[in-house]
Amino acid sequence: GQSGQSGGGGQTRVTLVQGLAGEEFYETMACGAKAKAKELGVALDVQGPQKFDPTLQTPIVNSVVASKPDAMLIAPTDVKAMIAPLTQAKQQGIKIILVDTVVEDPGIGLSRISTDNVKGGAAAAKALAEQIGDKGKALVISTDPGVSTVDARIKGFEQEIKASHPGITYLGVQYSHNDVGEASKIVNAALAKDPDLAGVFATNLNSATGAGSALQQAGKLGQVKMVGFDAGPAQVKQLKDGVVQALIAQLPGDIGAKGVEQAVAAVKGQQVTPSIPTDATIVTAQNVDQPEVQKILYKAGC
Amino acid sequence: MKGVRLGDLQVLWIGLVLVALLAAFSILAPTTFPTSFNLLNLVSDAAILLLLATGMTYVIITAGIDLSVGGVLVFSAVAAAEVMDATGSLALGTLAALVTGLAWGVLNGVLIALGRIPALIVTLGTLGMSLGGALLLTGGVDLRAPTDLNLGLGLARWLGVPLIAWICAAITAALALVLAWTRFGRHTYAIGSNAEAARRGGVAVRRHLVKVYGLAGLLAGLAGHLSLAKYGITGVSAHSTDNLQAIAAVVIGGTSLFGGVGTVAGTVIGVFIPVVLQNGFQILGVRPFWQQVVVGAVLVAAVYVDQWRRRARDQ
Amino acid sequence: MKGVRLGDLQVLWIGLVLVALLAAFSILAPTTFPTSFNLLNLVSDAAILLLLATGMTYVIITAGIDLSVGGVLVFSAVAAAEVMDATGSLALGTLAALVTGLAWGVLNGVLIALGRIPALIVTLGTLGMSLGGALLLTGGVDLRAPTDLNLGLGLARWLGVPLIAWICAAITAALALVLAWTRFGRHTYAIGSNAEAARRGGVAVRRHLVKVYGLAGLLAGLAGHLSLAKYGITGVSAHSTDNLQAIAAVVIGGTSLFGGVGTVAGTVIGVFIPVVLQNGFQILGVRPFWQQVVVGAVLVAAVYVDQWRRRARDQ
Amino acid sequence: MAVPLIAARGIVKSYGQVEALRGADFTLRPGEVVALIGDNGAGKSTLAKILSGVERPDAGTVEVDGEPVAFGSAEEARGAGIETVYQDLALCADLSPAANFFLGRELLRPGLLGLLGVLDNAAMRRATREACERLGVRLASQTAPVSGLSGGQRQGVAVARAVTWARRAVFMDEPTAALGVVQTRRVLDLIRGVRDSGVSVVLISHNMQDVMAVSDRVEVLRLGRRVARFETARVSMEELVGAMTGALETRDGDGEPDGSGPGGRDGSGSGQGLGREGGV
Amino acid sequence: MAVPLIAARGIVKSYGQVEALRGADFTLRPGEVVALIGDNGAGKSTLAKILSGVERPDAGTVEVDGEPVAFGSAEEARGAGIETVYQDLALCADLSPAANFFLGRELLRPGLLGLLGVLDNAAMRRATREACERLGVRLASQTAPVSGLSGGQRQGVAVARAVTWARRAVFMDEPTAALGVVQTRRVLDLIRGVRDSGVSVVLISHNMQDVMAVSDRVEVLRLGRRVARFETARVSMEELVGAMTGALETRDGDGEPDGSGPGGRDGSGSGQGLGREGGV
Ligand SMILES: Nc1ncnc2c1ncn2[C@@H]1O[C@H](COP(=O)(O)OP(=O)(O)OP(=O)(O)O)[C@@H](O)[C@H]1O
Ligand SMILES: Nc1ncnc2c1ncn2[C@@H]1O[C@H](COP(=O)(O)OP(=O)(O)OP(=O)(O)O)[C@@H](O)[C@H]1O
Ligand SMILES: O[C@@H]1[C@H](O)[C@H](O)OC[C@H]1O
Ligand SMILES: [Mg+2]
Ligand SMILES: [Mg+2]
Repeated sequence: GQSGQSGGGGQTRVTLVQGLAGEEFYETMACGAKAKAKELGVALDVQGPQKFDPTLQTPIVNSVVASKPDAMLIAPTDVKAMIAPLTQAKQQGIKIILVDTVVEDPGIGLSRISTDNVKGGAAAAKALAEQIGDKGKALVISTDPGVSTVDARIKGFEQEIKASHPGITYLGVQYSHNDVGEASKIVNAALAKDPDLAGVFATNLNSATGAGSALQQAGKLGQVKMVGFDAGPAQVKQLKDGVVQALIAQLPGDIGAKGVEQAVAAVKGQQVTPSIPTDATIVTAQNVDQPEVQKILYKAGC
Repeated sequence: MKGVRLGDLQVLWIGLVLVALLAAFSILAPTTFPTSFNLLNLVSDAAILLLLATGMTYVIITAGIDLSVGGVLVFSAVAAAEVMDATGSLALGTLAALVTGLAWGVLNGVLIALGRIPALIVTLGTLGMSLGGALLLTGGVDLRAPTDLNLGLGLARWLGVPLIAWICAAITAALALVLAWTRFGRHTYAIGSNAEAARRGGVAVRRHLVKVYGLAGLLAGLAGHLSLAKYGITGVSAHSTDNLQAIAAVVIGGTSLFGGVGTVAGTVIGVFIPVVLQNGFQILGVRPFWQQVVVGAVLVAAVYVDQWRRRARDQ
Repeated sequence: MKGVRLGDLQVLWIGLVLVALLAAFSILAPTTFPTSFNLLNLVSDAAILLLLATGMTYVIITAGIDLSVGGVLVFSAVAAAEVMDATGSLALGTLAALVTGLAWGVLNGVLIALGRIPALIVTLGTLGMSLGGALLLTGGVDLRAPTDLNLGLGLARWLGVPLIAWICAAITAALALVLAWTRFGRHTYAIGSNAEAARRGGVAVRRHLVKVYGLAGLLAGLAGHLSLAKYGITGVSAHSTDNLQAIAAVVIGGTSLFGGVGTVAGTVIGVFIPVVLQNGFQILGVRPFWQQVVVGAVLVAAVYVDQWRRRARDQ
Repeated sequence: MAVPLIAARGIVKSYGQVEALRGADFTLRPGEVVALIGDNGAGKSTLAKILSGVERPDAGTVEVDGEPVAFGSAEEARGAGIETVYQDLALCADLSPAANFFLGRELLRPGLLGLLGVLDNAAMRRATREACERLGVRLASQTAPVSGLSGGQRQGVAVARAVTWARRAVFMDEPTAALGVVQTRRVLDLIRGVRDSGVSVVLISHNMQDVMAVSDRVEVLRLGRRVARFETARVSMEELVGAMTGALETRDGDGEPDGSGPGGRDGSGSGQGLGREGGV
Repeated sequence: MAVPLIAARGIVKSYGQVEALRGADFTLRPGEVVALIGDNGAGKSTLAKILSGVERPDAGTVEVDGEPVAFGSAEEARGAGIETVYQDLALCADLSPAANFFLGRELLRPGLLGLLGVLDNAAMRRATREACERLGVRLASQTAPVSGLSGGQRQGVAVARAVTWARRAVFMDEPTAALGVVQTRRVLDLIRGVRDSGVSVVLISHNMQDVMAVSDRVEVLRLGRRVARFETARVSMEELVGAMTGALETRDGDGEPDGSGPGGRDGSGSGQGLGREGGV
């Protein structure tokens, strides 16, 4: 807890608004941000909606703006719908740093920090194609359209499949609203509809967790291959259990830490970097136990 | 009229609880909570829920319940978005939202009043149907509002207050008066108090119920349109707990789930108590999970104070 | 006893609806729906909800409501997971789940019976508190069950039927008998029928309410433990609609939200109707969004048939 | 002789296993007070509910002014000028006495407000207080809900309401059961007054003094059937009691099987009952 | 003279603005039948509810056997052997007559099943039927809920219940209001029988014949106060009615402000009322 009063003097106050409270990606991001904030002597608050939804994130942004922090790190849940509340925040003089996702208005976000998601999507397509022998039906499970990161992953995935893997029948995208249960339901239904489903690409953490547990419950292990974005604890377990064949791990902790750095720079009137790409690593059953890979797996808390 | 008379006192006590909360947050965060910026945001966040809760007040006073409001809201928003997309006319979009909302409400009312199916089941069914229908229409993904709606009505202000808040406030005030002072309101209370007595007294109970559920649907339809304007997105997944939120607001405001008593004024306060709590704790920087815990506890405490004061008065 | 006598008839009609649904799906998907594999899956999916709905039946018969069950379930699962993690003892984990469930239930009961706060508000508050509390304990992420629980109780079968289903069935059956044949059950009906008359008649109404909500909490705690065993994770975000599902099952089964009437047997059928619908439509390959629509519509229709038959009999 | 205002024949009504009415007849002529009497559970209230449109009979015919009617609702019966004081009073406990008094016939404000449906609460309160006071019933508060009234006060409201609105007939199902001595006298006076103004009255009562004092005729129900009719002037209290209990019908006897209700007996005995009619 | 079984002094009870009791006194001696009479709204039911533990007085003292008590609940009063027939009957409409009859005192099966709390429904049904039949009340079905009973049948169940369980005293708030002629007679007989077995009875009734026929003493409430006491043998019906309405109290007069209830008057008049006591 942290008092909401703008102390007038001294300490810089930063708030991180997650896309979804409690998701390991965002929790790891918060951990990285907290560590960096401590290091820099910055006060950091973390807020986030119960669902991945702009209509729930908007009131949170509004109350954060009311509490007048010096800077706000935010992972917007929609490229369009979050423009209005963020514009308001900008007008109040709050420095805005976009972490992970972005909005369409290029005027918002002094700095944008995220994985190269198009490339990540293409990498996922290659990995999946390899697993299913370049043929069969492939499905994508995502969160919602209008989320910049996952949209980019889908774009990269589709481009790669169309360009280099003609044997694969692309079944299109299904949207889970970033809800584990929804994702699991979607895969269940997909299995009922296409019993010969060969591969699944899940574009983010909750989608992958849900899709994996559906495959596990249906007893389709090995028969349906899966590649997932992100490397949360549940996903790593699924990887080890053979439910999932490959994970694309981002560096959420780094994103958070860099976000705080940029925010502090912006508040102090120093130079900020408009765009910072972060790395992604492909995690498989073979490399998962290596120490450098272990280090980047997401954490439930810090 | 007990509704009016007792209602006023109820509103008094629970209103004091709200005032106490506002005072507490203002003291804890004097430079950030009681700012016009924050309070206006708070009002405009609550405005749309207020419409749903006002309709729900009527429904619950008849001893009914409407679980479908969130689904109807989404369906109407989708209908409006699609109509505006197809015709380019904002007016036709508004009309589409209102008409579809009304239609779902009337369907509820007809099934409940003529089919004599428990309201809980009917509206649970139409919740699934309207949400599923909205998802079918959109393929499961949110539609976006036309820019001139989102940046027009969505941002418009009058005397510094969002137009959406004015609209919701005006409608709520009108419906508060209708409930307290008109024949329509009187029959609403009578049906909830003793539907059989109302029937024997010559009140057209079934027709009235269709109207009440129709009203709730109409308000949900309007709420869908306003939400589309405000958030720019149809929000297909964000409204699954709207029904509980609206019901809770109504009950916090002193309306009995068993019907026959209640006021819109109470509901207004019942809408604001959780909204203020949420906003206050966010401003104080309480972590999200703690917020859930604290909001739950304070809610119970607030209603307890209300009940306790009321009991003290009665005895 | 109307509860029993009328109940039997109620159960008869709505039971016929269930049978009709089973028959219809068996005809439409003869090789996939009526297989023991599918039906066992169906039963074991429904088993845990059955516990919640049975507790809810008692609560609703007293004219109360319990929105907190999903939160209590999650909280108990988390408590069990943490205790098993810390002590390595499955038995202590089970105990932790039961004790925390009971504690939440008793808290509900005390606030409702002694604080005289509306049950809806109290349990909405404890829903937030228990869910928030569970998220706090876990940092918002699911905990995993120890492997020997997940692979032991989670997979165990007896006579080919999952042990979890046996446990839930046995408890449900016992509670059905308690409700129909014992003093405890009689007082439950009496309180819901006319709490004031029960009080004047010497029934210890408040104490009984604490017991009833305590029972509902205890069952939710057990459900949390079983769900942890079955799914291997605490499911912190998967139980937000458990309350509505349980309430719907109770009402479909012929229990009135206004209290005084209802049976556990009805609730059992009320649990299975939506589960069968969902499963059947999935097997038939109905698209997910259509499923929502169709389940909603069939639900209303099923209850309509039930009401209509019952009315025909009465008049 | 005039066409009966209401003539019911062969009315049958069952609730599940229980046969409340087993072919009951009933006649009400314009401008008369008929007492409908019978033992507890004889079916009086059920008959009253059917004739006032609240329940539908399973069989039988109802004629009003010689025309067959099938009241689908209480509204229709009220449209025909028939009002009822129900035994369970049928009041909305959460509403004020005035709201109950004017339920379904609310007074609206004059002018524009009235067109908008705005109630004239002051006028309704005034009228209600006056009507209750005419019965000697005083209400401590005009705005408190009916749930706070004493048993007699509630009954007063219900009686005053029915009497005020009736144009052709009033059914009164034990209207004085909860009333005080003075209030009961006033209601009896009121019944005579109503009759004199041309409105027929059906009085259901267990109080034989009242029945004798105020009625022109008596019809007796037993076990769901009309078993006797009398002119009040020519009958004694003992005869009435005998007809109700069946003690007078020697051929019918009262050796019914123990504990059986109306549904527990077969169809015998009705003919004899009618044979005892008091020459109406 | 024996210590009174129940002695209440200066009982005050208000509901919001309405003062239902304004310093009421009441005495019940062992083995007597006292009629508690008064106009509608006089406060009789409120007094009965306070003395049977259902409501708590705002002020005043209650003594049982000379010891001050403060019944916190109906259970405590029942523990002291006091049973009540409430004017609103206080039955659970969804339960069967037998379930209501034994509410709070259910019979359990013998043996293990009983230890598990299993009800002996057959025995309860039997006992209920017998108790009701003793009053002449026949129930068409023993399993149908009370909501399907006629007004008189319901009242029969409530009266039978109270009489069966009372050990020291029974309050009966208008116990025969809905009963038929025969049933009413039986209840009056029962009241005498109960009294003869040593249980005191408080009869609240508007029927002066019944009051005269069965009571030993009469206490009169008016506007929330006891205004007179009489030995039944030495009083006439006119006097009773006069005491209830205030017509007899010339100094008090009946020129009360129009329409005012119990709450509408000030504290005068009680002294005169007690001055008129019938030499008890
Ligand atoms: N809604 C109902 N459901 C079931 N049974 C009913 C219902 N209404 C009436 N009955 C039964 O029908 C019979 C006649 O009832 P009714 O109320 O007409 O009697 P009544 O002559 O008015 O008696 P009372 O003098 O006691 O008021 C009774 O045996 C009663 O149990
Ligand atoms: N729960 C309550 N709330 C408000 N007022 C009440 C309540 N109970 C009783 N009163 C008021 O108290 C007064 C006395 O009521 P009470 O029922 O004791 O009268 P009573 O003597 O039993 O009359 P009756 O002969 O009509 O039954 C009445 O004016 C009544 O309106
Ligand atoms: O990169 C993010 C991450 O994958 C999370 O799980 O979901 C939303 C994405 O933007
Ligand atoms: Mg009757
Ligand atoms: Mg009384």
